[in-house]
Amino acid sequence: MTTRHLGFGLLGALVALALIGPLIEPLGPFKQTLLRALAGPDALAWFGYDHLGRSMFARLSQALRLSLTIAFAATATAAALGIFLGALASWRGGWLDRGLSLLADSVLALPALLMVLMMGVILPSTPLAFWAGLAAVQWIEFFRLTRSVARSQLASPAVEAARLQGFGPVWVFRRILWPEIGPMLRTATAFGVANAIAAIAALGFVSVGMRAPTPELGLMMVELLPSWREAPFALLQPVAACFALLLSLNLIAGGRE
Amino acid sequence: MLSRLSLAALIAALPALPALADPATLAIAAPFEIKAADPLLSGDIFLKLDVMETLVNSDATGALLPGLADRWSVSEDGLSWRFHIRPGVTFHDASPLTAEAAAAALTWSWKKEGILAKAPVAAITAEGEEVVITLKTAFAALPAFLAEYRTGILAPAAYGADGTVTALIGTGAFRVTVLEPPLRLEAVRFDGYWGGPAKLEAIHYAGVSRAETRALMAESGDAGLVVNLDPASVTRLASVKTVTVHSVSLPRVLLLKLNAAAPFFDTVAERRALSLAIDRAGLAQAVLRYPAAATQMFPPAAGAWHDPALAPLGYDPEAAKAAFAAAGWVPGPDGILQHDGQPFAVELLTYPDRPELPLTAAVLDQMLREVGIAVTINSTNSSEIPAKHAAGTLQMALFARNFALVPDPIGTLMQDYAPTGDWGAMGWDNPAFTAAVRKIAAEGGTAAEKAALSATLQADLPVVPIAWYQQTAAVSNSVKGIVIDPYERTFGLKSAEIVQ
Amino acid sequence: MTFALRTLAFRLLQAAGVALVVGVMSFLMMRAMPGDMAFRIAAARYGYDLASADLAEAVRTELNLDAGPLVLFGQWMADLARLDLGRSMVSGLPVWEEIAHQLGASLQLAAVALGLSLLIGPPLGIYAGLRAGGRFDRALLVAAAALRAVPQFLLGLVLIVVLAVQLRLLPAAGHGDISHLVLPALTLALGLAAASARIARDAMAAFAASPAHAFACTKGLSDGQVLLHHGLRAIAAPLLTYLGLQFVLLAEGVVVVETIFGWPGIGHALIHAVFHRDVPMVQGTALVMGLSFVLLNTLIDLAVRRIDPREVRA
Amino acid sequence: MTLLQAKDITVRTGAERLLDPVSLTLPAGRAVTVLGESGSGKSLLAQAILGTLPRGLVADGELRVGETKLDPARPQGSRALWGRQIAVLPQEPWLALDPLMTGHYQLAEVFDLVAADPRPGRRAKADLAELGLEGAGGKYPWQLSGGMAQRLAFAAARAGGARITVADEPTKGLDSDRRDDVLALLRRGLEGGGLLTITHDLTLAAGLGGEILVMQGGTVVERGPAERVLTAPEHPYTRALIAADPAHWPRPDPMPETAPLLRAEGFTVARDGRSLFAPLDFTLSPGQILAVAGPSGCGKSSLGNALLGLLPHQGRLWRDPALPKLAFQKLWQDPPAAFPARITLAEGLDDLLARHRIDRVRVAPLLDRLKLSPDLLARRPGAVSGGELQRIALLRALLLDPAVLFADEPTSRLDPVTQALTIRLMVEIGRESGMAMVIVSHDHALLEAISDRVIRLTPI
Repeated sequence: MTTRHLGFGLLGALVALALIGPLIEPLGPFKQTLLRALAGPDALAWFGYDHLGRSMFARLSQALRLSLTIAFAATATAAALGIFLGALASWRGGWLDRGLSLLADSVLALPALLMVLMMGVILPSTPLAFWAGLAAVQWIEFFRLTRSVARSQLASPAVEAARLQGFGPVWVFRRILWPEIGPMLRTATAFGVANAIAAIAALGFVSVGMRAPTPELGLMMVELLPSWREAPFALLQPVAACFALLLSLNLIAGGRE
Repeated sequence: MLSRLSLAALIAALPALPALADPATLAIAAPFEIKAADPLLSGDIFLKLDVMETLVNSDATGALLPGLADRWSVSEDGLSWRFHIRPGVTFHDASPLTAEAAAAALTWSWKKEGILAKAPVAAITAEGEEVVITLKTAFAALPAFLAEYRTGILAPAAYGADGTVTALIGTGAFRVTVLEPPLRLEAVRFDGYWGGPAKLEAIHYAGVSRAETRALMAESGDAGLVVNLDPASVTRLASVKTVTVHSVSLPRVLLLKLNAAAPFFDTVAERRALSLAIDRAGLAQAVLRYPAAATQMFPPAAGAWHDPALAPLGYDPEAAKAAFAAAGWVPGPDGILQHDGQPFAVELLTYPDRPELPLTAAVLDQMLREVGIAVTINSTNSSEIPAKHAAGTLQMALFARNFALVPDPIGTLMQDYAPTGDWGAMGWDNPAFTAAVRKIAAEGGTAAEKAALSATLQADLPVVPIAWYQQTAAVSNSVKGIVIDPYERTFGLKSAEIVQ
Repeated sequence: MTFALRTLAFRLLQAAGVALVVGVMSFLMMRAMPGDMAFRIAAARYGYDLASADLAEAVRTELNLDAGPLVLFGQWMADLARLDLGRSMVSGLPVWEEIAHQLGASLQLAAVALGLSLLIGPPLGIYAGLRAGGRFDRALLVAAAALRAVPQFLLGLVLIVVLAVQLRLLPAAGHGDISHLVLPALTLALGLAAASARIARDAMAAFAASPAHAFACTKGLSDGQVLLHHGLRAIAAPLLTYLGLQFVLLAEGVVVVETIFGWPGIGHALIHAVFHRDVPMVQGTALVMGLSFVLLNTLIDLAVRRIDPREVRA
Repeated sequence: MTLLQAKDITVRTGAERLLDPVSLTLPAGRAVTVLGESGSGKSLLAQAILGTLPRGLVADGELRVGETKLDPARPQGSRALWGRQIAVLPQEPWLALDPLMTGHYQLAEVFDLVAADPRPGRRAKADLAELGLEGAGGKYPWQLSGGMAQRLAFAAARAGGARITVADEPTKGLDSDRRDDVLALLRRGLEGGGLLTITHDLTLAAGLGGEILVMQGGTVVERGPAERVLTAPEHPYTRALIAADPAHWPRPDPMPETAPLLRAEGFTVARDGRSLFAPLDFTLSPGQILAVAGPSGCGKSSLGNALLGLLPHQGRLWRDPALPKLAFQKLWQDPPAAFPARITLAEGLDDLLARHRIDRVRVAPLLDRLKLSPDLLARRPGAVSGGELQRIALLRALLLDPAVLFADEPTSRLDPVTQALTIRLMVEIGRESGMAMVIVSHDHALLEAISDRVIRLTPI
């Protein structure tokens, strides 16, 4: 599927920028030279300067690194939690199944933003709050996905055959459930990471996310927004980075056969 | 079935012709959010929109003028003030403004921790056409306190049984028709206004939190008056032909509050060294975009409190480093100053409600690092500053202090520097200064006495002034008579009009 | 009627679940109070100029904040039982009143956005679904992914600059008559349309490949008649179910759009409530948003049941 | 009067030809039936004539329906005839009817839109009554039985007034005792009209009479009047096809009654409190074949599952204590579903061998015995035919030396010849290894042909 390869390619490039950028970049994300505020690219700052004369290239690569780490961490935790509980619920069934799905539906009813905001109040550091808040919201998608697949598989003759042939639940999970859930996981993970990044940026935009001077995509957009006429090039960078990140993930997710 | 559903949605969403802004309505956009119809919470907006008025007014220089009280006098011992109520004034619900109504409104504000709670008030009564306020001790600044928005006068019908304000019934030039907190207020001309009916037929107030959106509303003509523009929009709107940008300096100062009890700032030399490390001109240009570097605590707008003869605060990082070295702060391996093992690392508190504060903090962080001070910025809720002041754990805080709460800065000085205050000095003790402030508050003071106080602040530097604020507003060229008041009390809506 | 009763019973349980989750989260919020709550509320009430220790003290006594979080939590649960959400600590007004005004504005915005998105998304999705695998279909996939990737506030800004400032067609921001509604609703609708286009496309492609479609054609119906009588009905159920879930995402998009367009919505109120630690307001807003989600999905369950009465769907 | 004339119809995909030239004419009042197994090209012929070939396949030849001349290479042309001159009865009608619409509406719709009848509702009600479907009007397709759905689809297909009917595998997935209803239905289509039937069901072909074409590998191997072709087949494939009909199977010699493996007294199975069938008494001894028959949904599968211990039962069930748990195995109706879909057959088998430490050397001879080539194991279940997969399932069971094998409609989805081969292998191996078998099926002829005893379940 060409769109999926396009997506992976784009994501690869951004991850590379996030990993290698900060290492090879001379100035660092915090060094200010007020005289160079909103200036164009030069030898030291390859993407130009922001409104406080800080190197855009450094801040952009750090911001990508931050957003990607939190988003992937949150989605990975959510996936692990969701899949485990989903499989457990469908395997055990009965009150455990009903209890867990009730919990899932209750949390689903609450906007993800609220969960992250509340976690922001409960947990001291913001990245931790984002990780917990986003994981607490996203595990539901994985839970429902796994549970629906598991329920249809567990009722299938293949599982009945396994039981008759003396195989245990681990074999059933490894040989029947997991290969079935695997491909769907890619789509759900890609969408999960995309939603996480969008949420971090949105909260940064309404200035309840990361705090200055941490480089974060949403916060950078907010800080550069006022000077969008003077230096449109500066504002476009975080926007383009966020757009490219979300586009690559959507293409990866959307590229189903 | 589905197609019928979406068709209905289309009809509902058909944009009616954009309501042509009927000629005599002025749309105002500002960042302030109306919390409730309660003068204590949002009185400043009601005052600015000429919906509500106070007993005493003030002009652009801070001099007091008669408001709802046309004259007032004080007894010999200064303990009993008599405010004569202007005759013929009616509230918006046509009930007359009597001394009893005014006294009731002031008592309500006094009991609800309004500004009168800061004055030594003993009792507020009404005698005939006068409101009599008896004090425990003499207090010359009382009239200035009655000009503050929290002492706004509402009709008796406005106050509910349980003490909450249920309706906004003032005496101003405009009567409120729609009040939808937090972002919308609409008022129409009150023909029975004692100062003669206004020229504008109606005003629409819209609370818009984002500065960029407000700037766009000015540019697209959606708002005739846009208040509080961010620096970048000021430069851009200057080039827009249909709009003129006004800016006036305010008695509001960008301050760096220090904990004088902390080992970093306990000597004057250390505080002076810190002040020398700050390039105020560079900072003002980069962040505030107008020449606002503070040479001393009080801006020219503060009248007698501003002493042109005072030596301005300088910028000399080398001298700052030398001064710190003299005070025993030796640079460690990582360039951070140390004094018998303790690094010069401080937490700088600030809040994001005013967009320029986090930016300034980021700039200060770098400037102080040049002289070896490690700063960690904590941009959190504004209440953290008074909370940490009370707990004694505050080290450094950056905020904008408004000296125009009461037309005469003495009100704020008394709260902040006699001897300390949540938003003023901390761990600083100067009995002479405190006594002088109290004397001026009680009996008023001469220009020389005020200048002396300014000189002490300049010398002792309990807090380090950084910049003087300017109030910016964009007014559409088709609107005449708008006033930009340095004391942020009015927009001049009473006299404004729209000319095509 | 058993299905309807079962749905209602399940949704009531879910509503109770929502109330419990909100309660627990708020309890945790109150207990883990970085920075003193009284100071935060004083700052929220009187603004940063006037917030001071004694004002905070007055607030603490007025709202008896010294009572432990457990007591406050118990109080809130008792009030909730009587459907009384208490008063906002900041404005002193009853929470119901504040929410009614703000939720009303948000629901109005969400409804128009949903309506607009139904006009944009599904028609494109149907056209692509009938030509699955064709050029238009692949183009729609990339366009939808791109539209979903654009941050909503940028979309809002571009719309303001083009429609309000340049063309002066619509008011840039603010809240008043219906013309203020168009730009924010359009911003939200584009994001939603990208998602509903994909759902409609997948459902239509599945229907076009199904034996029911083949038989409808061989019965003698023209393509148009097949689409009208069978196609739309086939995609209605998945689309409606998806839109139910979209409500939650809508609530988030509304927050960003509200700040850009100065729209007094529930998202805007929610952020202030959390920022100012106005816990009753947070609890009330969260509860109302959660319950409106449950209510909407109950209605959708019943509507989908009317369209597709099969008990267990894939 | 010939209603339809087709000359030298061929179907190609790119260069490869899938269907050799076939010519046939549809006279009024006389059936034409195309007989053959799946993959024989019989469906391709029908689709070429109707113009419903899937994308990528191109038809050719000459076609005339009534007076209008059609070109099979351009299928759009024949669309105008659908419903109006040619009625198409789809495979598995319970899937072809729109699941979201009541039966009445789907029928009335054709009267209204195709036949432009002034009172479509009334005509539809009358049609339904005529077919004995009075109650079915208000129901949804998934609430109807297979037979009722068949009749509804038939009515809907012909509502447009078409005189030619094309029926594609009309008996597929139906209980064998519903076959006479299908026969009556198709004969109704013959009154004054033409009928082209595609099927692999010999009894149906015999009942319809008229001309029969037998197809194999994309060519017509034999054609002629039904009586001659079915009684004196000339082509070897036709003979094999007829021999595959269970009615013609030789009866296996009966098994002696030895010590029973299991004994059931007053045995029944209950589902949510209600017992499914009247209590039974029976015994099962090694090598014996016990058949279970009855209408669909009366609990045949549940009985088998209860014997294996997969479901709780009521009444007494004695199992020989010497038998290990693994001695009870099962074959399923849909072979691909009984295997882990995403791993190869070899991997599944290796897991089994490892799990029970079975010597690998036993696999090869079993493969040979079941006529399976070893390289099949390298593929995934999805890539192997139904017949071969069921025999691999049998191999998988045999490796565990089962004493009792429950076969739940093992061959209902297979073609006749493959079904005959699979059943014969199961019976022989059962006799040789002394493995007892319980077999469930709709096909009475099949059960009669192979079982020592038949239990008929009477639903309560």
